Amino acid sequence: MDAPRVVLGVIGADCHSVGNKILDAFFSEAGFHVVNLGVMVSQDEFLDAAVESDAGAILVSSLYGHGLIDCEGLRQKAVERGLDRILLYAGGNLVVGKTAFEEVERKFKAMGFDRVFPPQVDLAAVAELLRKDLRSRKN
Amino acid sequence: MDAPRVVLGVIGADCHSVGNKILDAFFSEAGFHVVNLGVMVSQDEFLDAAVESDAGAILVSSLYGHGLIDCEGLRQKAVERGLDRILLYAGGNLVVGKTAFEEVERKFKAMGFDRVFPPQVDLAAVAELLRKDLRSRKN
Amino acid sequence: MTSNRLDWKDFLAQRRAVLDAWPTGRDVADIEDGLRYQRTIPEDKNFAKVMSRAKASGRTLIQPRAGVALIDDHIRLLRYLETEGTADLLPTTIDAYTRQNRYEEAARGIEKSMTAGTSLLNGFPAVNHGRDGCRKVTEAVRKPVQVRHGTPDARLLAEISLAGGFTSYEGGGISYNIPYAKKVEIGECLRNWQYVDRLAGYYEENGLAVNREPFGPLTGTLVPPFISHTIAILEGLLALEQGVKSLTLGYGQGGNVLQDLAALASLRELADAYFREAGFEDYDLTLVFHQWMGGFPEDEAQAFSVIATGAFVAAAARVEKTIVKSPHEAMGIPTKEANAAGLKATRQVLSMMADQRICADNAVIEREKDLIRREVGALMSAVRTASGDDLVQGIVRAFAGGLLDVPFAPSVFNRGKVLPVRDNEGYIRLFAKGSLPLGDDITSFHKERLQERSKAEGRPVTFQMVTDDIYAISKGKLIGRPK
Amino acid sequence: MTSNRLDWKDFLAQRRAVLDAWPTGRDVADIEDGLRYQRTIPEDKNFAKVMSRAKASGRTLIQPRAGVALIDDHIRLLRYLETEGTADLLPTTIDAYTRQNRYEEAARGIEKSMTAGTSLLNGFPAVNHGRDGCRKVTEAVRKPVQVRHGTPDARLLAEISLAGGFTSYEGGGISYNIPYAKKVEIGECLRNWQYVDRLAGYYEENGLAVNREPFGPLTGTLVPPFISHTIAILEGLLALEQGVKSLTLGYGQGGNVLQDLAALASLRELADAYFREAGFEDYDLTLVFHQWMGGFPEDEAQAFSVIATGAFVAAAARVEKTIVKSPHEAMGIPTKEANAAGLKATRQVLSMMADQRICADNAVIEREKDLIRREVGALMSAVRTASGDDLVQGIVRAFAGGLLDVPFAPSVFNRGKVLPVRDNEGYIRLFAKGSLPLGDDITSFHKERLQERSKAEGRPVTFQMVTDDIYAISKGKLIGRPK
Ligand code: B12
Ligand code: B12
Repeated sequence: MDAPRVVLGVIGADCHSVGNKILDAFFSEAGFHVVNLGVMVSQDEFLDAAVESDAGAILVSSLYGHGLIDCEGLRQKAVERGLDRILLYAGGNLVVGKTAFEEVERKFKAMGFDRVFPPQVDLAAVAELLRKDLRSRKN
Repeated sequence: MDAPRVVLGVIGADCHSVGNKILDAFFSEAGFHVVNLGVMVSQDEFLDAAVESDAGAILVSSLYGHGLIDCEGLRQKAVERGLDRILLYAGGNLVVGKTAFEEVERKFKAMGFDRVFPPQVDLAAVAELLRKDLRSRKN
Repeated sequence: MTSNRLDWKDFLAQRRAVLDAWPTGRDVADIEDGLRYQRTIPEDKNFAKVMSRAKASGRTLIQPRAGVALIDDHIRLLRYLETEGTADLLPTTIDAYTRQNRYEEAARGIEKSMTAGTSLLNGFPAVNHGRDGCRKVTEAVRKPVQVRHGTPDARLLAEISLAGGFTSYEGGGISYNIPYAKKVEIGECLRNWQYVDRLAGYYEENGLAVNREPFGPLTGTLVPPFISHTIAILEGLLALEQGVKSLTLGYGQGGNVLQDLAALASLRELADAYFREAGFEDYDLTLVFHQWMGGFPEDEAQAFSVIATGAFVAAAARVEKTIVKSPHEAMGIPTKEANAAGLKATRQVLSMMADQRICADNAVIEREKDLIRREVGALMSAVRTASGDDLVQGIVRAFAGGLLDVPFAPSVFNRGKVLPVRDNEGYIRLFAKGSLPLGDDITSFHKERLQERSKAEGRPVTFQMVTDDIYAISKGKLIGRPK
Repeated sequence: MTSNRLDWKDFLAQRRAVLDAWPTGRDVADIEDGLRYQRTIPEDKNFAKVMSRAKASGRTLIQPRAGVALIDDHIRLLRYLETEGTADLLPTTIDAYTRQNRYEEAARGIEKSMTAGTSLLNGFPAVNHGRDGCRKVTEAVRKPVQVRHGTPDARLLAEISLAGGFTSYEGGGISYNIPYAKKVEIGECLRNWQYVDRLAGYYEENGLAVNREPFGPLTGTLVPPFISHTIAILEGLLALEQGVKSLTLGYGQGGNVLQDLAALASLRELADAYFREAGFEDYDLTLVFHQWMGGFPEDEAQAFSVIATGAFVAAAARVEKTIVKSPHEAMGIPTKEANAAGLKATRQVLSMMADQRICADNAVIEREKDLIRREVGALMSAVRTASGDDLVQGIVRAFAGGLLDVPFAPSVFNRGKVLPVRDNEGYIRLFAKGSLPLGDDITSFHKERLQERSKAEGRPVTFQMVTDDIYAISKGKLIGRPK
């Protein structure tokens, strides 16, 4: 069986590259095929890569605070590009300022993200969820 | 003119002696005649000393948290002892736990204290008030 | 040197009167019951064993202060501190009425706390709650629990709490009198503490390790290391005489890092030297470092930094235990959250510094260690001369003559003529030495250092400078400079 | 050595295009207007002067990071930080769109922030607010204000903010590219920064002191001192070439106290040596120490302790300035209260340590200083060889060849082959040296130290160990040990 394919990147004008390198190493190690776009990735670049690689999920990072502005409309664009069933995950310091995570989660789910994660998330648990979500999308 | 007389002490089973020594030195320096009873002073000892020395004010310290229990009834007892016009000041860490000072003040004023002070009070300002209060009591 | 061990028959005779002082004393009448109960306590809940292990592994354990009026609340508090706060060792801080053996007032405090729905006592009234109340507490938690108090006559509290499953008992006949009481006669107090130590020694004789910890910081306010060291060593000797084996000596942060490091290193060395000289060999010595015991800044961010500097010294000195303050210190007894915050802040520094070796081979530390050694030597030999063959009498005479003198203490049996002040680098020195039997070499060193500061500040050394230093840390400085 | 100074005519020609990039550029078209305005700024609001005074008096100044979308909110924030937070120096942190010259997006951010009633930008969009917006800010406060950003092409921002009354400007052609950008060509970026430095130099020529501060910490993540030092010195040389006089070089806390102290001492010594060797004499060098720039613990009590350890090093090293983190660091841009808390915590440690001399004459510090000196020497001479007589070209070639390489950086022009990891005492060492031109003596020292850790932990040095170290401080440790 092929390794499940995911696209990874840090959205917008965000340069935080450390977490991105760790996520790449972690998900690769965990058996995913990771297409890592690095930092400063536009919505279009995410979607292009997802189309090209036939990925099942896009893992969006945003650390620098502009997550709300940068992620707005990504779900709609994905649908327009025919990526109806693609999973959208978001993680990092998604909004400006220390904010209750529930509120952040609500906002990002309202924008069409399937799952939202705080910076301290346990990556093993994420890999678990991702595998599960990918399987159920397949059916 | 004679130096105004005040009784000073730490009430109850309270052993905190450092502030007491400083208060003694400060008010003496500031021109008061201080009758310092030290630590672990009972209500009766305070009143006895006030009667004996014909003091205009009693400065009660409580640091250790039992201030509410220890100070209850002091005003009534003072009245019983004929000290109708004596000033009662309280200062220190008057209750158990970090508490809004307004609340502490309210409680101690309800018990008949004339003025109530937090630990960080500026002593020069207190001396000022004390002098003023003593003068107005005289009339 | 064990000649002064309290005679067992006398102990038992005294015991009857002790247990009669309050109804809960009856529950511990059978002394064997306490032993039987302690035998059921697993090793990793035994304070002495856990301290010993920390020593072997070079770890610094963290312990908060905490105690509230009611049993269930107290258990909730301790559980929170061991889980959320990651405390290695737990306390049970006793309320101030119990410390004065005022059990009726403690009873009233319990009642009032029940109706108020919050603790109106500043600690846990263990005597009133009795043996079974204590067992409920010590059984409810996973970590070893120590009684922390400040009780001049702590015999009944010791009986009840040891039978109640506590495995460590703080205090001593000097350190729980001079800073904590006003009119308690020193000889009487020391004899009451011989009882406590004898009780702990009895547990030891029966194979049950009980940790004993004299209270190092005394008044917590600019106490020069040699004064608290001398008292710690004397209390250590008194405890060893009664059969105590697990001994933790303490020192409170002074604020100058090098002086603190010198103090901790010399405390360990000097205690060992004096104990061995007195013929003791079979004991287990560990150290506790108290984060700054004087007035704290009101601002919580600043308080966190005072806590962190203390943790830093604890880490650098590799003490076995540090007692942790909270960001609420200046304001009142901490909430459980504030208490846990102090623990977590301390843990962070300790962990970050755990593998680092800073300030090793420092010439200034050696200079200060040598000074402390000579200062302690002077006081110890004066006490020895005053003692003849009875250390208790010697201590009584030493206080009466001002050969021992604790700054700012409330006791009328303490001369109170010694005044400390910081020098120009923040070392705690003597401004007034009272009658302390220090040689000229020592006093002139202190004087020189103070002249340096006096010159730098352009003012003479006076009580105002002492006052300024007392306030300094609470106002964000180490040294109380003018302006 | 001033041969590479940007020709003034070329500068002016370039200037027109720079100012055309956004409408607010027009307001600063008259370069003399900026000079006139800066002449009205009093000495104690001039960043360069205040840094210089700190150096003379041995004080460590404190500065936060802060910036929000709207002018009035930003002023309120800065005022709060200088009063409640007692900041000595103020920042204006620029938002991330402006940093990428995306002024339209910044404009949208301003609008959205206005309707949201809260800042949706992560900084102050100074270009959009223009010269007069900047003057409103710098006039509203009592302390000197610096622009802090991370902008590869920072020419327009420099023009507007210097004319707007800012007296210090952070950044450099390497330090604001490699960690902050992905596809910005190094030579182009360096030339744009020559423009910025030339502008600052022009102010200096006209008697107006402008402080310049290359960004020391780079990616803030386990950067070995010699890598950031080499880059700081190169950026210093480039700035001096353009006429900059007031230069503040930076270094980010690594976490091992002795390594950090060695790094700070050697940064000052090495920079001076290289600058003098290059023929510069008339400059004013000061140091800035950044509190831990990597991932912070989420828990605020733990965060306070990370802040305090940083403050401790700043105090011990007697740097002129320390940049302060807040207890919110791990979570998001701090509220003004959290930001002030970080400042107050830092102030407390600095004040308590101000008169203490710890870690003086430490042999380990000397060992590390010597190591850093040799490491920086190796890199500098490789860059020099690559340079011929054009340092810009040398730096471009050095990055292309991996002679310079910043760990974890996002830039595609950075090789990214260097991997740092901590040794068994927490010193940051090299696990993979990539193509860094280090001699065998140096690399074998690194290797030995890592073997020690590998042995202690019973596992090989791998990327997992690096990852563990990246997480370590945020999880309460210095070293990411297994289990
Ligand atoms: C040093 C100290 C001790 C020393 C005292 C030594 C001694 N004999 O003096 C030791 C270690 C022995 C000790 C013991 C205890 N302490 Co204590 N101690 C402190 C500490 C750290 C500093 C006190 C001090 O000396 N400050 C310096 C002096 C100059 O300031 P001050 O005492 O506040 O006095 C000034 C002001 O309050 C004001 N003031 C005081 N009275 C008055 C009156 C008037 C009229 C006016 C105008 C002003 C005024 O002016 C004074 C001079 O500036 C404080 C916390 C803190 N402040 O940081 C806790 C603190 C007071 N202690 C506390 C407690 C609970 C205890 C204990 C019960 C033990 C325990 N559970 O931890 C025992 C008390 C036993 C007993 N019987 O009293 C609590 C009180 C809690 C509360 N109120 O909620 C505090 C606040 C610590 C805490 N946060 O838990 N303590
Ligand atoms: C190091 C750092 C920098 C370095 C980055 C170097 C580099 N190129 O990587 C430098 C100094 C250059 C920098 C710059 C800036 N930074 Co910065 N930075 C940090 C810091 C301290 C650590 C980040 C880090 O590397 N952490 C370690 C890695 C391993 O963790 P991580 O990045 O969080 O990633 C993990 C998780 O978030 C999660 N995750 C991330 N994405 C995703 C996605 C999915 C799907 C999942 C499941 C999980 C997941 O898994 C990752 C791996 O464990 C953080 C604060 C902190 N965390 O303590 C601030 C922080 C992220 N930075 C911040 C800001 C604002 C900036 C700046 C705008 C400058 C400023 N105003 O201060 C600029 C950004 C410019 C730009 N164009 O982006 C803010 C963001 C604020 C907010 N969201 O409210 C933070 C939170 C600091 C703060 N409290 O103000 N920064």
